[in-house]
Amino acid sequence: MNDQLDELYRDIIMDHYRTPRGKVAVEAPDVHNEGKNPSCGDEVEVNLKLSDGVVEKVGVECIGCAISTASGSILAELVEGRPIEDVKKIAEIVKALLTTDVDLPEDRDYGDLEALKGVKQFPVRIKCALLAWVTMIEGIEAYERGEKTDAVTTE
Amino acid sequence: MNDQLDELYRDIIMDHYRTPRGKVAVEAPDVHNEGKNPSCGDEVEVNLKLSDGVVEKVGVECIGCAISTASGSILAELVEGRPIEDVKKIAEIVKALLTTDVDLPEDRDYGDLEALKGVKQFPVRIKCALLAWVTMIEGIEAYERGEKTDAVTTE
Amino acid sequence: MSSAAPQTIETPLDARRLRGDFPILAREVRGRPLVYLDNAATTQKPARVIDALQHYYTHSNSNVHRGIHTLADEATQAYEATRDHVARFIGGVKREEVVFTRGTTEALNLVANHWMLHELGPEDKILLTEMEHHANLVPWLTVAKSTGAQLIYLPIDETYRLDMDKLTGLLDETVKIVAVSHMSNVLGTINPVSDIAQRAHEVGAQVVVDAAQSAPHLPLDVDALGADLVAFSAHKMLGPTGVGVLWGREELLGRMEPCQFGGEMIEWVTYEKATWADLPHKFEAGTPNIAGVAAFDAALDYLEEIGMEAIHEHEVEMITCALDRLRDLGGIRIFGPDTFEQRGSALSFEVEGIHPHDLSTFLDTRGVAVRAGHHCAQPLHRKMGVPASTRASFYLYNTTDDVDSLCSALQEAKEYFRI
Amino acid sequence: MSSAAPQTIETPLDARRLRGDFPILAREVRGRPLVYLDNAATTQKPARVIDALQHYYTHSNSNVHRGIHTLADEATQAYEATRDHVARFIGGVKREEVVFTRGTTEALNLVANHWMLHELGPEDKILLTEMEHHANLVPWLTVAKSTGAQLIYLPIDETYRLDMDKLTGLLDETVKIVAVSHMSNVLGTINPVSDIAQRAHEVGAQVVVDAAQSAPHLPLDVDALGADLVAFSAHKMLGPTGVGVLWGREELLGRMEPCQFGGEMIEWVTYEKATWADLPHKFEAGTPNIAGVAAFDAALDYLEEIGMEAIHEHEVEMITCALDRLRDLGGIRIFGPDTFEQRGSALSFEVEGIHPHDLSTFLDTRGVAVRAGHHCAQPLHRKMGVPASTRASFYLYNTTDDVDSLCSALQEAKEYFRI
Ligand SMILES: Cc1ncc(COP(=O)(O)O)c(C=O)c1O
Ligand SMILES: Cc1ncc(COP(=O)(O)O)c(C=O)c1O
Repeated sequence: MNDQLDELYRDIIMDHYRTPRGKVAVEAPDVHNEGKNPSCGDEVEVNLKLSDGVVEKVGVECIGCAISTASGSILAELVEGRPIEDVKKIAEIVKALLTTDVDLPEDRDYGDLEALKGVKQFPVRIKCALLAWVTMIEGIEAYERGEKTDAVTTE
Repeated sequence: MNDQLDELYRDIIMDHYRTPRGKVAVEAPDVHNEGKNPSCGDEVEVNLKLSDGVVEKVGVECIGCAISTASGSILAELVEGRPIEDVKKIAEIVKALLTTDVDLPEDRDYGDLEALKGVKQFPVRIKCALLAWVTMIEGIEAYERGEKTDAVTTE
Repeated sequence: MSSAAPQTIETPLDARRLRGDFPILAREVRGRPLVYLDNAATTQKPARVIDALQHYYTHSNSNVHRGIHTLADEATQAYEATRDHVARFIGGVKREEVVFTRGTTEALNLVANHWMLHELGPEDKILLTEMEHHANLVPWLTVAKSTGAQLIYLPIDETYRLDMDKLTGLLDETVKIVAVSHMSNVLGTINPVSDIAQRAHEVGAQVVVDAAQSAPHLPLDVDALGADLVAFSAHKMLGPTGVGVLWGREELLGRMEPCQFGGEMIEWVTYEKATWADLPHKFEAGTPNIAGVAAFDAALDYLEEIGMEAIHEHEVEMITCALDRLRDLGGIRIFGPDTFEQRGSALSFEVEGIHPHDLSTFLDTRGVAVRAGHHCAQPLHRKMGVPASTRASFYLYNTTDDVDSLCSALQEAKEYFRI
Repeated sequence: MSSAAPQTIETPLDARRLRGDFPILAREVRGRPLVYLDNAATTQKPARVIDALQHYYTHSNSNVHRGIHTLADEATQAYEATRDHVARFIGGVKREEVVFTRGTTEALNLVANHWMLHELGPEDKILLTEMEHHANLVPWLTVAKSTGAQLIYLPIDETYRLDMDKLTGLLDETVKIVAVSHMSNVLGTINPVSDIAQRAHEVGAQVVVDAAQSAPHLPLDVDALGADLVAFSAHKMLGPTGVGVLWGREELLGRMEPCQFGGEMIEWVTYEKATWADLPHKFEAGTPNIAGVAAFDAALDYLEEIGMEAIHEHEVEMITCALDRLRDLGGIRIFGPDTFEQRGSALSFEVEGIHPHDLSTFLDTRGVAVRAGHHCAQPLHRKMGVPASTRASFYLYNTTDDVDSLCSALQEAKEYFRI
């Protein structure tokens, strides 16, 4: 059984969990959203500062398990410096990676994303891995519509 | 199977059904009550005219099946001319006859009551046989409390 | 314990063969083989559905949604898979639009008490038909009482169909809700719901459809029907008791207040306030009937394998045969359309001179199970001019042998009661 | 198919032998034998209950109350026999006072939404405790919001028990309702309900008891408890999902408005108005979960044969053992009384450095099913200072082997996550 566990809790994941990236305050963020997983109590806050359509600064604050925290940390690492259109594509790729049989495309480097693959063996944990990403995307969409955001839930 | 049926639909019952007794108007009744069996639509109206604690006149109006109509008719026949205390006892005896294993007591003549015994083989029909009796008793009780009566239901 | 592999069954369906799938049909009643003709009240269950319940409890029983362990996951999957299945079964709607309830009654009450109560006022009207089941009548009586809204009724004509000519006179902008049964549980009439819905929408009314009798017997496409909200019960379509469905357009369900409060349906709670979860969970507070919902999946499988078209065709055959045979018997008054067109297989009648209760008791001694009473439609019965009627209702496992048994028992009854 | 003849089991109960009655306990999870410790969420079912469902569907399935035929009678008898049984089980109350619902949540909502909504005003108070499950909290939040009534909370102290000294300061004539759980599903605390009830009655308040966690685990005598209304769920006490009970004093139930409208619950209906049937039917609109209610009878039989005293004693043994062993492990914080007095077997804890989700996933790979999260008690968790906890909860079929499995898996988890 430890095989599947080790796939889930890879060293990369545990490293992100213990020292999460992006734990920074973002002043006057353009994109701000909070997400919750009501059935287990996870919470995440995502803040993005944009400049000319590019993510200049990322802040991710997670209260949650290793998987949701690591996923938020990987997000922070991966998203900073990217054009917003690109960020949306990556989020789609994360969703596909976690909820379908497709692998990461080989077109470029996806940083530590690969490490989230092990979550699939534990279907109930998929929502943990998705929380930060869904929260960010809904924040971006609200920003694009010019709205303030409601809290998001993954369930 | 016709044995049990014949016990239920004895000639006496069918006779009461076809020519029910007590189908008379009672003017200014002392006891008046209406009963319904909501699940099947049976309705009965019982009216008693009392004089010195004795039932002087009985009116029973049934819209219902052979069993409820016959039972109402037997009631009309049996109750007329009896002291009200006696009537209450008879109603108790009818309840016991229909819902327990006891037979009619042999202390006196109970008219055609005996014919209702066959209903026990058909438990769902017991409420049909009880409708007129319950309606009468609740009417009497209300009268004794000096109240007007609500409609009664057997279910 | 496990049921046979699914078989593909040819149209027309072979009811004689299907009977073998329903264990209860092998039983005797008062010494006679059971002839079950009370399908409009509830249907019997194929072994597959009973096995699914057993499988759930012997393999995956757990509470749903809240757990991380394997059993909780399996239970959640089973529960949610049925939601997907229902969404497909009623024409391919969004899974979020499918809410599980205890049955049609709860679903219709949810609509009336938790939605319309807040949206109706004294100047508004609710249009029902004269043939509604109490479940699609009493909630509206209550709503009308508390909001001051007025109830109006589309009447039935002498052929026991809705008098559609009267619709124009009744429908105007003051009508906010049209609540109509797709098929009458007493008359068997299939109502022209898509016509009604189209005209209701023209005046801006919302259309609530009681599909308790149609979902089990007809192909159902809620979108094609033009319905806004639809209710039905699993137990009337081979599924377990205690499971029902409310389907509603996302926009409408979104506007409805939750009706119960507790676990599952909340998003966030403090000692001072709570916010609601998203659809469909906001309507599913507390532990649901998990086993029942999981087993309902097997009932839907079974219905789909046979095909809803084939089921309807089979019932048309049954009802045509039954109508003929009853006419031949004589002395029988039929409440409902006397031809098979736009008609389902609920068949209510009166044998002149025999009260329905007495008739039902007599038929029971012959093993024939029919219903006697007002079938939860008292006002309709008053309209029909009788306090009660007798109803035979057919389903996919009934055969013309059952019609024969019914008719010869009726003949015997007439002789027994010397009519 | 039929289960073994009932055996009389000696006190103390022999959990090892009882396990054989529960088919699911033989299954494996991720290659390990299942160690089921999620009993506060829902319990497993003995073969007898599963067989009862099967028996109902293969022998007596029919709709209740409305039918004259044999099957309808058998189904009604089965359904109503459980009502009698429940009435005996909770201390010998009137059968009319027992209402079947979907579960505790529906029962408590019925009380809050359909009774107190009409009897409370802005000058009134509702007293809850800080340890209520959302099902006994959110309905009251909603009632408070619509009536203007004020919610006040009896706090818990540092031993995770109700701070009874505070009761005097909170209780006065403005308190109309005291709603309290008999046993906490998070802390395991058994609350002194009869004390509370006595003092509540002195100021004229009504006492609503959430017995979801006590009915399965303790002898329950609603009258001795001094409760006015009591709610619990069959699925947490060996019974099927989708069945619950609301018991209430006749006088109170009589005053409550029906919550749903439809078949069964009406007395008389016209196109213009309806009158309600008598208790308990006025609260049971539509086709109920007949099979579930019928099978609940078998669960009650099973519990009675073992004896509720014996069950509680067994759990005291489990919890004492578990508390000892967890203390020995170290690095574990227990949320709840740390002795067995006035304590049930729900045991929530935190392993320092491991998030409950990760712990629960780890335990699952060892076959150990526990719950992780807020267990539908978010405000209590905020009070406890954690967003989530891990909960192990025991029942009559758990043994000290299960405690061993839990503890060695916890030890492994600590090593795995290098704590
Ligand atoms: C204390 C308590 N109250 C209420 C409930 C709700 O019960 P149900 O989900 O069966 O309605 C539960 C169980 O989840 C509980 O533990
Ligand atoms: C037309 C119709 N509507 C509603 C209902 C109520 O369904 P349920 O009792 O399953 O809630 C029924 C069945 O009794 C029905 O036939």
